[in-house]
Amino acid sequence: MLTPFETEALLLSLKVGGIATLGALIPAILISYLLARGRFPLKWLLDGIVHAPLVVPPVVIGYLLLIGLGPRGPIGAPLKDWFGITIAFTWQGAAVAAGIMAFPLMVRAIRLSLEQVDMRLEQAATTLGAGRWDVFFSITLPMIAPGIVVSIILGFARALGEFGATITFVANIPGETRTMPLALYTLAQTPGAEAQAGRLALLSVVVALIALIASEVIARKTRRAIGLHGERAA
Amino acid sequence: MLTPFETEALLLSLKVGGIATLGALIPAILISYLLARGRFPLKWLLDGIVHAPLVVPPVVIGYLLLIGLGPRGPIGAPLKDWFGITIAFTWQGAAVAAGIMAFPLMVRAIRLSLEQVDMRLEQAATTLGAGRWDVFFSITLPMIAPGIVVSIILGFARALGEFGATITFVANIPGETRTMPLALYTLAQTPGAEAQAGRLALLSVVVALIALIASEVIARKTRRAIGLHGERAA
Amino acid sequence: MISIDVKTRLGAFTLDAQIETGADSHTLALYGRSGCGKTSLVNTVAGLLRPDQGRIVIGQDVLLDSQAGIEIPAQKRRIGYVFQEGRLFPHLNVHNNLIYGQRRNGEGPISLSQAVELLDLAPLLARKPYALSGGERQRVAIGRALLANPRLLLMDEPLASLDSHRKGEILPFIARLRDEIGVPILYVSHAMEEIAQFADQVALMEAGRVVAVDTVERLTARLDLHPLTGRYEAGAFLSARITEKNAADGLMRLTLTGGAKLLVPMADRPLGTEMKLRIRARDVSIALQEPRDISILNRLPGTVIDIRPDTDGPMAEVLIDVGVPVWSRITKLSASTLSLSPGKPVWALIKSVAIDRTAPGRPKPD
Amino acid sequence: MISIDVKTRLGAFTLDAQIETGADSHTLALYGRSGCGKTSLVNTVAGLLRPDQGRIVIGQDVLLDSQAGIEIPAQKRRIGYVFQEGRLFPHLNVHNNLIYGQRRNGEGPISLSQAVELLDLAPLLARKPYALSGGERQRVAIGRALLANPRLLLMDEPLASLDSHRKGEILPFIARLRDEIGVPILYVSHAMEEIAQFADQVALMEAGRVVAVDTVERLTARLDLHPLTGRYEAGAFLSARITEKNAADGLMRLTLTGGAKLLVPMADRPLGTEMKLRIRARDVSIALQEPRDISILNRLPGTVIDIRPDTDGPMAEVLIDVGVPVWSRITKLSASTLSLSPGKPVWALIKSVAIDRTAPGRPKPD
Amino acid sequence: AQEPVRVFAAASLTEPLTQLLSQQNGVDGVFASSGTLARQIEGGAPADIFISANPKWSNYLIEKGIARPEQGADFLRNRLVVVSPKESAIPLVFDTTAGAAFLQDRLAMGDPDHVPAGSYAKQALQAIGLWSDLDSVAVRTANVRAALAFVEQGAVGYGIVYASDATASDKVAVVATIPEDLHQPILYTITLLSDRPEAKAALTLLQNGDSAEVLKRFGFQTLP
Ligand SMILES: Nc1ncnc2c1ncn2[C@@H]1O[C@H](COP(=O)(O)OP(=O)(O)OP(=O)(O)O)[C@@H](O)[C@H]1O
Ligand SMILES: Nc1ncnc2c1ncn2[C@@H]1O[C@H](COP(=O)(O)OP(=O)(O)OP(=O)(O)O)[C@@H](O)[C@H]1O
Ligand SMILES: [Mg+2]
Ligand SMILES: [Mg+2]
Repeated sequence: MLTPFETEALLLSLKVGGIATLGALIPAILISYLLARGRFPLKWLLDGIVHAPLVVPPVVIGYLLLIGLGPRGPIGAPLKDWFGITIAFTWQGAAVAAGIMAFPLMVRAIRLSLEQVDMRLEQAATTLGAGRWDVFFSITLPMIAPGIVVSIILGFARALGEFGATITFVANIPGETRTMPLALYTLAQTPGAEAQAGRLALLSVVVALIALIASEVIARKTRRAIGLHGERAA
Repeated sequence: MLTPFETEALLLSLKVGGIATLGALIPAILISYLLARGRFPLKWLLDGIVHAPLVVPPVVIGYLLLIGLGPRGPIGAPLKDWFGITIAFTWQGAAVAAGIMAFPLMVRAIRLSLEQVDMRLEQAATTLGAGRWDVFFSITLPMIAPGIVVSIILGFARALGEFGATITFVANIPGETRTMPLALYTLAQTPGAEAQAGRLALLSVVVALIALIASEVIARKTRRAIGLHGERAA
Repeated sequence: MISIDVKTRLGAFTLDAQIETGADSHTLALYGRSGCGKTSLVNTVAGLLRPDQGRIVIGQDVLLDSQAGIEIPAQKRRIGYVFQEGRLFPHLNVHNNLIYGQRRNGEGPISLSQAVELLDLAPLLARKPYALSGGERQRVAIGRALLANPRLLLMDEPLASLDSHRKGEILPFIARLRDEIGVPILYVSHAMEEIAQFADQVALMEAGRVVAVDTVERLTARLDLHPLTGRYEAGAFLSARITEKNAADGLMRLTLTGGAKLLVPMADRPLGTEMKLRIRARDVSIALQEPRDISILNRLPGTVIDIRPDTDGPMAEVLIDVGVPVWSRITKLSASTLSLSPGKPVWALIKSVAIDRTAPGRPKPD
Repeated sequence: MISIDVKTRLGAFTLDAQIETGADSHTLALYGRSGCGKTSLVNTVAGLLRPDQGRIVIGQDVLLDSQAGIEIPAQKRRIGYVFQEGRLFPHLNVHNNLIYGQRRNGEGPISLSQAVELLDLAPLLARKPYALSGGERQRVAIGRALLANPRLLLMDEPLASLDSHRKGEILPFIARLRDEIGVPILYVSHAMEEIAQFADQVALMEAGRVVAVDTVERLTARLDLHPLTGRYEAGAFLSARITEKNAADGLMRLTLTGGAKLLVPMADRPLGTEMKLRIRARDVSIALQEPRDISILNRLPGTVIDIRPDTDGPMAEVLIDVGVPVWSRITKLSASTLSLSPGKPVWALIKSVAIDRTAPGRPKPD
Repeated sequence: AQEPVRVFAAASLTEPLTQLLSQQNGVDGVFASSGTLARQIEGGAPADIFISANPKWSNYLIEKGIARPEQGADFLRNRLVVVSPKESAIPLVFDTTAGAAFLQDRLAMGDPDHVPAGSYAKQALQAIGLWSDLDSVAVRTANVRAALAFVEQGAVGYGIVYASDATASDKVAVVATIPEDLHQPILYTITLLSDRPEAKAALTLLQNGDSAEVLKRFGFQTLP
């Protein structure tokens, strides 16, 4: 059904998108918590940095990644020299780019959920002997589960669709960094390859749709688990 | 402080981003409501279509827009012939592209808020004689105000940063469609213009930051207005 | 007239309730243990819980008839519902919470200023619900329901966290609302005293079923229901007419149906008004002769009808006919000391203060 | 010993409360009108509301001393707080709600199965809070607090929406907890009866201030506080010792401090136990001679100390010395008919059922 | 106001054209990749002149019936060079011997599937027999500028770019010039798309001697 070209791009995209999303999740939760609850100087700056990948064209982000994480970049060079890790031109680099582009979306979704958590429940947990982290894990985190599900689906979808930063940072290396959008771009730039391009576009939408439907199911279960469902039915 | 080139791009970006966001807002609210509350066949399909711009690379979206809304497209042609309206290659077209790209983010933020609204309050309003729409405007909408603020800021940021769909659909026409990301692209194509490109990138971040800070202030006020603030302090 | 017949399931819980009140019954109280289904039943009347099948008729209005395919939507039912958990709108201040229903259903018999005064809400009008105390929230919720120009009041433990002082102010007001405007009321309460004060009939619920619907008088008098109504509450509910307004220093004289007379604190009601009295069994003592030089003013001659000793504990209940039946709760020791037996002539001693003077009663149209 | 001195502002409301209880006082009740600041005060003790300045000491533990810079964080205070609005964790089922505190503070004197049985929660354990009725939620909230192995219980109207039957089960249990394990309790309630049943002292609050801290007995006896405590509640609280366990059919004999003897229903307490009794003024009648052939068993000779007629209404309160002072509430008419005046010898007639037999009392260590 | 004349031009011409057009009133440059531009023109874009970096795309428009063959003309030529980061630049010979270096320090080039410079580079690499080795390791970029950027950043050791790009950058050095006979001629075509006199005037101006001077300065060879 799928051509080898499509299969390769699909599997690579899933790998890159999945790892990007999972890798961004914990930092996204932490940063959202900081932004939603913390009070510290330069909070606005952190907020701005987190949002930057949304505002700045992806190509610029890719270029900045190249400068910073490239083999001669201030971060990339030590990584390479000390640990032998190269990120540029590898699928790991594609995941980094996708993760960074997905990051602001993920933070926003989680933060929105966090800000709607009833803090009186957290207080109740505190009186029952739960410390700050304990409250977070036993109360806050379960309560924001719907936001986390949304953040994962948004992040994954964005990572799947990521093109500009990826092609700029890790280029378009078949089998290594040629994810679906890059493959699609290649086809779109070729006269007469419209049909193939269309197939690939459809394939990305189908993949996203499957992820989406899965996330809906999970989200519904989560809402039920945190008792939101029942409140609605009552 | 700003060069005329920068000013032009900045003003155009603000216009395009602003109109895109505002234009997408009402449909986003309606669609979120449908998705969060409605039960109808093919809901998953609507969900998928809404998310498509997130997953499919922007260039593809731009290309589809060009095919559909271009002066020779099946929608663009009648628009032009009957009403004399041309969208492609105009700033209006840029706004359409930006709006479509921002749409899934806006829907997601609003929907997340909607799903956390305590439906018992809506029931209470119903018993007090409020019909469906009345409940929506008097209870639901105020309660999801934080989500709407987030949706606007996400949408605006995404619209500001929109590049791929824009350059494909409306081209990079100076003064008409050359928004900041496109101007940035132009500079990036010019060797030695890194400094200028950097200035422009910074400018977009600053604009987004200002919008962001404004949105934070509004969000805080909104949360207080819907009584979330107090619950937290209590 | 309130007629309810609904059947529905909530998880493992089954609500299967039939209630049919008398034609002139305007206040129905729901009474029963926690979890017996009171709130669920009220929700079906409100239209918030759609029963699997059922029929609900309040007065002339058919709210639901699943067989006939009638279902008035909740917003058309013109209900003033005081929810068990408040449900104030958090984004509206107290003033806007109060007028929410009024705006939609039109101004009713109660004006905003009346409600504000009754519920003492003036200093709170500009505040958001989060800045209210528990009792303040409850008062706002009551005000919101009263102002909604309702044709039916649903009140789910509306006075639970109010002090007795305030209860004493609010309850008579609601009773007056019912009497003057004829708004039927469905009232959930755990306090039989509250119920007695103004409900015409009580539906006693247990595990999703209605085990009895009757007047408060008859229901609390039924010994077999004591496990549900609570023994403490046993007593007699009597009707009486004001026959002398100023019998003595702040007292008035009532004549019971049977002709017996009682002295009670004066109420602001015209001569001839029918009143509802409650005489608790524990407030009635028994003597064999009329005692002299005693502070108890109401001493009624009668005869013992029945004696029912508790199966456990030292107490017994004695039913005395003083023209009307009155319950007395005394020790078994006293019963045997006085050698009480059916037919024996006795004096029932009733402290006047024990008479439920707050009962607002209702002026009969005749 | 509970010592509180806090000052803080909430919007326009100022809380400025000083409370100092006796050294052997383990239960402090907060009583006062809606909005007077009870919940706010409890929140400062819980550590959820940081007062602008203050000092809070419970027993040996200094929870807060803003001058000394001491502030134990809420999670270290080992509190069992029953919130006025429940605050169950919506994402946890009843079982996990119950053990939330226990898991963190270790198993305390009450086991899960004990709490489940007392509060009748067994059929609810697997349910989420949304599927509970109002009263069920409240019971879970009580269970959660009791199981948290608390060194201090804060209870903000914990029994508000429970039926009297359940109240009668839960309250003595909590009292026993206090007596056997010595957990101090801060208890908010609108029901003086509840308070009387187990609070050593009551802090009477009004508009953010504590106007009086005293024993329930003395507080309800103070006529000047009647506008706050409610007239209905007037009565005397007495201490008595069980001196005869099986005086008659299900009755036992108590001896009051002054030597007078009373017959009351038997309680499951050893001979010699000190008990707390409450005799409501409205349950005490007065006779000039000892009446014969009457069902009232407790007839105590005494002398009138004082007569206080109400300023409005037909009633008067009479203080009688029967070895200890006892209040009686009668009509002014009776007072004049019997020509009562200070010094006059009278008989106080007390229906045995009127004695608060549920008062759990406390076995004195001596 | 009069609609400006719009010159849709390949992105590689951004700088010289911007300079040339700034001297004319009412003429705007619109830059993107040739493929994108061609599709936009096909979709009805208000283009008066199309300058493609590849005859493929001007032919595409002719096939689609949007441009007539007589309106097109060859415009410029360019050459391919191999560049290295300036500090590590060592001249090299563009033949099989370069293979090891390209493999080790990596080689960036436009994506041969759609970037014209990439496909020319591929032809050249094929001609010297290196492509089979490089196919899967060459860093394919979205356009030539990106390949240049990779070299400028030192992310790769070598890049194949247009001579015009190499001239413009001061961070790279040309280490080899690729013989023109190894690939199809690099031909920019210019196509007139409208009948407006202003468009014709603009076309003439772009093709005159002054313009040729400017274009030369940027590394392009003009055709007679
Ligand atoms: N966040 C706030 N802002 C302003 N005023 C507040 C706020 N929270 C509480 N108040 C006011 O403080 C007063 C005390 O509130 P508190 O909740 O302590 O009362 P309470 O004694 O517990 O009353 P209740 O018996 O009704 O629960 C009330 O008048 C209330 O309106
Ligand atoms: N969504 C639900 N799923 C399962 N069981 C439910 C649900 N909602 C309520 N119940 C159960 O239905 C029964 C009736 O609940 P309801 O709220 O009507 O009780 P209630 O009589 O109002 O009690 P209370 O006096 O405690 O408020 C309870 O046993 C409750 O546990
Ligand atoms: Mg209920
Ligand atoms: Mg309170």
